[in-house]
Amino acid sequence: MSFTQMGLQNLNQPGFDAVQFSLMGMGLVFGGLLIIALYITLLPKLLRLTSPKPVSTKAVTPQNSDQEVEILLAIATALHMHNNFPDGDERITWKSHGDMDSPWLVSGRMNGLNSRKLANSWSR
Amino acid sequence: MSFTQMGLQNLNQPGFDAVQFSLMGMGLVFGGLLIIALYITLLPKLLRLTSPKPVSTKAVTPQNSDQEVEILLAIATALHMHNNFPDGDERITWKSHGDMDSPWLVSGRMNGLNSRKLANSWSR
Amino acid sequence: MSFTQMGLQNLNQPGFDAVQFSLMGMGLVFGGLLIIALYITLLPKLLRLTSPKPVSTKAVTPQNSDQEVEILLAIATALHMHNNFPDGDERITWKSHGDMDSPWLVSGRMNGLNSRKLANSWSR
Amino acid sequence: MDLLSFYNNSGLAHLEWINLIMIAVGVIFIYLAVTKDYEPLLLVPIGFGVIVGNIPPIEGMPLSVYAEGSVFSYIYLGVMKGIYPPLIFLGIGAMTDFSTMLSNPKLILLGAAAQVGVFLTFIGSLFLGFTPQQAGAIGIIGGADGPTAIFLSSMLAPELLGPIAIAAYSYMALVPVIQPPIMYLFTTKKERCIHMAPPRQVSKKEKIIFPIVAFLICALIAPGSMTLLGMLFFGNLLKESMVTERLANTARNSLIDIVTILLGFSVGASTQAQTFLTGQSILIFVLGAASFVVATTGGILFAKLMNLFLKEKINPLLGAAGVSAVPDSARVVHMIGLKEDPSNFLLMHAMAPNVAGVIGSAIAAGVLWSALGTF
Amino acid sequence: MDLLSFYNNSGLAHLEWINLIMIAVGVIFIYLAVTKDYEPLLLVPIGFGVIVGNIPPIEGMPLSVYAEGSVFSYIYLGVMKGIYPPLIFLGIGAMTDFSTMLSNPKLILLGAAAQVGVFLTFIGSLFLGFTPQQAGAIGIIGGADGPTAIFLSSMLAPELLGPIAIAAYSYMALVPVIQPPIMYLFTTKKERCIHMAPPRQVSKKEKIIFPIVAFLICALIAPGSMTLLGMLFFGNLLKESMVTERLANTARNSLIDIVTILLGFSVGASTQAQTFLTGQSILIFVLGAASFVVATTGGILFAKLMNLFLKEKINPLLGAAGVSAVPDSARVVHMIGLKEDPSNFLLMHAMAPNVAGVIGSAIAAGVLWSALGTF
Amino acid sequence: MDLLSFYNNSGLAHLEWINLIMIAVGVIFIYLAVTKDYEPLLLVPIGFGVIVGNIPPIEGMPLSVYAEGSVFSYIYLGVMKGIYPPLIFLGIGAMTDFSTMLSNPKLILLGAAAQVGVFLTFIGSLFLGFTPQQAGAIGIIGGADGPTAIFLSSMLAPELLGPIAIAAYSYMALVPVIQPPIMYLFTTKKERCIHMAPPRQVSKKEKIIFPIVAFLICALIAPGSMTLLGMLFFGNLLKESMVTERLANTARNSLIDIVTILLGFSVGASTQAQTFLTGQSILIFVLGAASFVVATTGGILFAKLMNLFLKEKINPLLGAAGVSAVPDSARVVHMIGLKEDPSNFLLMHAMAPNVAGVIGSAIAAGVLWSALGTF
Ligand code: NA
Ligand code: NA
Ligand code: NA
Repeated sequence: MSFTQMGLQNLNQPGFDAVQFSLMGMGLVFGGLLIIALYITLLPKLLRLTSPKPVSTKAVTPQNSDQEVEILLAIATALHMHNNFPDGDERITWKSHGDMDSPWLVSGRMNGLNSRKLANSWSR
Repeated sequence: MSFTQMGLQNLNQPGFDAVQFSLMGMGLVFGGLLIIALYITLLPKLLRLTSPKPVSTKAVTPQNSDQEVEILLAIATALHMHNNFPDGDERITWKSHGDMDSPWLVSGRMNGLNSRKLANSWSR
Repeated sequence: MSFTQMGLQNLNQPGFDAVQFSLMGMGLVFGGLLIIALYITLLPKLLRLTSPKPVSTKAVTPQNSDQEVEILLAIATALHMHNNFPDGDERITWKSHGDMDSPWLVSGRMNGLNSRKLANSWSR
Repeated sequence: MDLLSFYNNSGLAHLEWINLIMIAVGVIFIYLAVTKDYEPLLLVPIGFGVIVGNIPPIEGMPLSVYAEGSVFSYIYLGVMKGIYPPLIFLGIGAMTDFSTMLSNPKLILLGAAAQVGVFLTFIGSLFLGFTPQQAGAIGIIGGADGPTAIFLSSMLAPELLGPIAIAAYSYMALVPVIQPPIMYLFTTKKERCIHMAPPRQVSKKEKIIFPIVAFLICALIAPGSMTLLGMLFFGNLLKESMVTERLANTARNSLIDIVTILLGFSVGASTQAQTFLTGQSILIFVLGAASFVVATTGGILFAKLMNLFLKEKINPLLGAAGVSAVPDSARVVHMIGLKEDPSNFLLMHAMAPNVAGVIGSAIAAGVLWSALGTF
Repeated sequence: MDLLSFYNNSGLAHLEWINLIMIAVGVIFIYLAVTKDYEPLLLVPIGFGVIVGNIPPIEGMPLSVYAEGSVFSYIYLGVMKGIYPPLIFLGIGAMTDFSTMLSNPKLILLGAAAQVGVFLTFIGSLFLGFTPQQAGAIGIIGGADGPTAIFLSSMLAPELLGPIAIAAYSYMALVPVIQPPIMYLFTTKKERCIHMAPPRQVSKKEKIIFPIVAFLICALIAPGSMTLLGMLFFGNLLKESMVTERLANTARNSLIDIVTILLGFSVGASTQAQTFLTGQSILIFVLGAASFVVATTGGILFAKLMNLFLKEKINPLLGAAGVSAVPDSARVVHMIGLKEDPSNFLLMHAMAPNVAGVIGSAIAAGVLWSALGTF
Repeated sequence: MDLLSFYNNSGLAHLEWINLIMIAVGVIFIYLAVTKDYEPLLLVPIGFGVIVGNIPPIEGMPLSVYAEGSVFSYIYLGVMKGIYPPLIFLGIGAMTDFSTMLSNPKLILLGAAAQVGVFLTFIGSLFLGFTPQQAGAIGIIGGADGPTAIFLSSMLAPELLGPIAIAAYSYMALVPVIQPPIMYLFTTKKERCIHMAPPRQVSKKEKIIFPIVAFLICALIAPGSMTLLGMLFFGNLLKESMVTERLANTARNSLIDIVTILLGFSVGASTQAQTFLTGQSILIFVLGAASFVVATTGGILFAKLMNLFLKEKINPLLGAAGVSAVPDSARVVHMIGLKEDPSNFLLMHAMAPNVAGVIGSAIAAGVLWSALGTF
């Protein structure tokens, strides 16, 4: 770069029109963000279409009772461990951050485990 | 290295006098730490010179009242957010370590923000 | 790889009998884990042999009184620091995770330090 | 520099339908992770990586993991050079508690038995015409251990690394789907109800000595397992020595997290449809599935075999946990046991064959590597 | 090996007054960070780096970032190869909450409008005689995004990386000084008092789907933005998926901190006065300042333009937040609003154009890179 | 591919008794760390590394730190290129509080005096026939600072890096064994009972300015110390500036932990008996021990010399803390003082010469490097 090269001729080099390019670039930036804005506007409507409301109210009760059973199982597991694994610091997963290991934490995980629904059908 | 080469002649190779070098090296270590020691001794006196005492007592009152206003603004912001952003977990900065996000934390940040004095003069 | 090369002949290439190799590989896996299993079975017995029981009961009392002295020394150090180092945030080690620095933490470390037994004999 | 050249430089112009298929696969991975909680720590990074990897890059620009000098290629180096897997093993070692295994050494053998899947798949792959090196790398999918599979592939058959890694992680995520039917097929209700005695308490000393001795045993038998198991047992020593707690803590948190993010993402991004969607890849997926089935079966049947000789019977469900896939296969065992008898708690017992399976797979990888890598 | 040769090997012997100027600049950076709290996470590392980089190194010894084999040169590699910026974007993604943007998509356009600064500066730089590649790298200073500026410079004009990076970070730190006068100039008191309606609540599902779709849109339009935006949205997915919380946590803490330390320090250390203090650098600083002013103005004026068509008016101050400089420009908007009317809380609303501005700059960088990188 | 070739590929076939000796050394390191708490953060990684490094690798397979392309060789790169030591210094800086030093600058000179060990050992090594470069690297063992020793060896005499690093860390761990007899030998009971006045409080400003000015002084005198001290003082500035707390926190936790793990392990793994157990290594250990003794003596005697001129006497035990070995030698001083007089608390006072010793060693390393590296 040197100032001797300063001038408008720099903006229109062979095969490269800087002004036209800048307009197009600005257009792409606007275009991209505009499409995102449109998508964001439409998404909630789309989501409302795909998930009919009544389902959610219907699902509450069975899931709750399901959850209750699982919580009971989890508590049972936790107590069992507390009684039979006096060490108490077995790690069975690496999902938690930090280093707390109590039977209750294990219980929480058990609960999470159950909610995986365990492969759909054999377990009935 | 081999033991056949052992001997005092190693200490005075052409262009390299090991003893003289060691003395100078030791001198540099002493010199460096000595200058640091001197600097440390002088600094508090220098700092006392540059910051005249009366200023600090004078500054207390206005700053306090300033601070009060800012704390009030910060609390107002916090309450506003608590009421209007039920999600409550917007992150507006990445300065804090850990992952606590309460309106009160935001309030703390607001406060810090105000104390930047916001570019000196346009604001009034 | 191409399916034209599919066939049993692949299992017995010159200098490489895949079935024999697999059997040996499986044997090594079993062998390794078997030795580990044997070692685990024998270790507790070995440990019991090397550490005669009476020692442990004998050692309890002196260690305790030792520990008491050390705890007292540690508390003394902690109090001393609390009184004389109002800054309170000198770090004297980098063993702890997290950033808590109270005189009591220092006390804990002092205690740990004493329990090193300080090189066996000069100290008395 | 007109509109056309802009369009030609865009991704839209070069997007093929096979890229769209792969992007859909990436979305499905993320969906499974989010809704089913299948191995989310792996499926989310891999899934997003698959999406990124299937955006058509601009010719001549360093964008993809395969383009020299691109940022993604630098991240992918840790995969290609086999650096990430040992670091993940370091973290796993620092979070694994070997107590149950130490208190019930019999269960270790279940972790050995499940490795039969590795060698049978190796033979199957050879039969189908893969080279011995490729066959070894495919076989290790049956080890059900992602880092081990990636490590061995990078050493023996880097050209298959993508499909092997994806197959290994997919099936690990699908363990709760794949294993239960096999477990029901090969066990009776009575067997599934067998209770295990609570294990004895393990002393601190045993726990500290274990990683050192276990490393020596494995590394002297199969030096090829030195890299993975060296790191695994090193991490475990950091944990058990009690005096290096802060190192163990960093190894099992920041360090393993950082490596997991980079490994998952870049493995995913290496699955460009144009090179990934081949007959070979499909074959690898089929072989991988077979390998998982064989391994699970092997573990269960070996437990039943042991029961012929043992007075105190082993619950054969525990055999299924021998495939590794820590800790998911242990969890599956626990859940099946619990459904059968709500007072039958197998989780801790299943951790023994589970971690033994990790060691077993690493030994198998070492054996395959040393035999085939210097072939 | 006499006193003279010792002196000749010391830094004192080779210290020039231009080094002293740069050391003073480094001290000022640190002073501003400590006393004014201007972007301390960047100014402290850069400031200390500037001091280190201006100690005259010994000839023939690997000390400076430019000396082959020096430790600093290895740290600087992450800057030169463009590796640090995407990793920082990963962390930023893992700490960014896009809710406000999702709840008020109109505000996104303000983040687009502010990018006009990028392209006008590009043209200005060309006019002044910089090569197209250099002009593109200088233009992106107006994106007000340090990592983006470093990334594009390293790809298009590595010879200008130092001044461009320092200019970008300096102006980002000075946002509370630069923006307010412009904001007062182009808005009326009535406009500054416009209140924004509280945004609607955004569902979990929308938040999870957003990073995936937004990435696809941006990357297909401008594949050159794939590296930065891939990482940004990957980090955000780790955060929003809820099942990879530990990975998101590491990405936005240890990982981004480590990279910030190394990037800031080595960028600072690359500013040896002998190569840094040139007419070119001064020109770049002037262009950068102009770029910030144009970008701020562009955002504000576009907001006023939108108000001509909207029933529910936008507070045009929000336009100033479109330049990025997250989160400082949003804070400035909030404070100006608050001073005008103590019940006018703009912070959360300003976050929408603020993060949109980050995406906009990355798209602009992608466009510039793909057009000029293959020129 | 028969049993014999399996055996030949195993580690057992190639294990020599010298490997067993080294494995025993590794076990002893771990034993000392666990039972005596001697520098466990270093001895555990090094010890396990020594064990791993002495498993005979398979010929032609990339396993050991010296094998091109092996994972361990990539980890070892950070040692060979001198990258790890400065990063460790960054973390140490971020955890070091220089207040006591700032409040009692006289004690700094004790940290200088102890460096006499460095230069006497340098002369001794030259006398024994080592090259000047090797002698310099051996001398720095007397600096009692592991990272400094590794850094200088990697620059001056990479062929001796293993023994020098092991010697430095061993003696640092053995400080509670080596120093007390010397301390009793050269001090009277009355001297050991001297109480130190509580130090004055140091202002925030002093603490922030200190790292900048101290860096400038050291780097201008000995630019060769720029790399280590630049990072040390940079870390300290991150800590003291108060506005970059999260960076300081990461530097002194995750970052230093990760580097410590990788450095310790790979330094340990570089000690293959076949190349490590030589007469040279034994000589280095002897010289290292002498170096520690001389350094301790130097510090103590210099304190006594200063007492001839000072009104307020210094407890000469503090001189022993001048050797560095932070914070162990300060602890030893504290304990000896406490045993002599249960109301004599020297710990905080000992930290002043202790950290000054770190700076002194780094300056000495810089001087040696610049003189011998360009020889
Ligand atoms: Na396995
Ligand atoms: Na921007
Ligand atoms: Na020292």
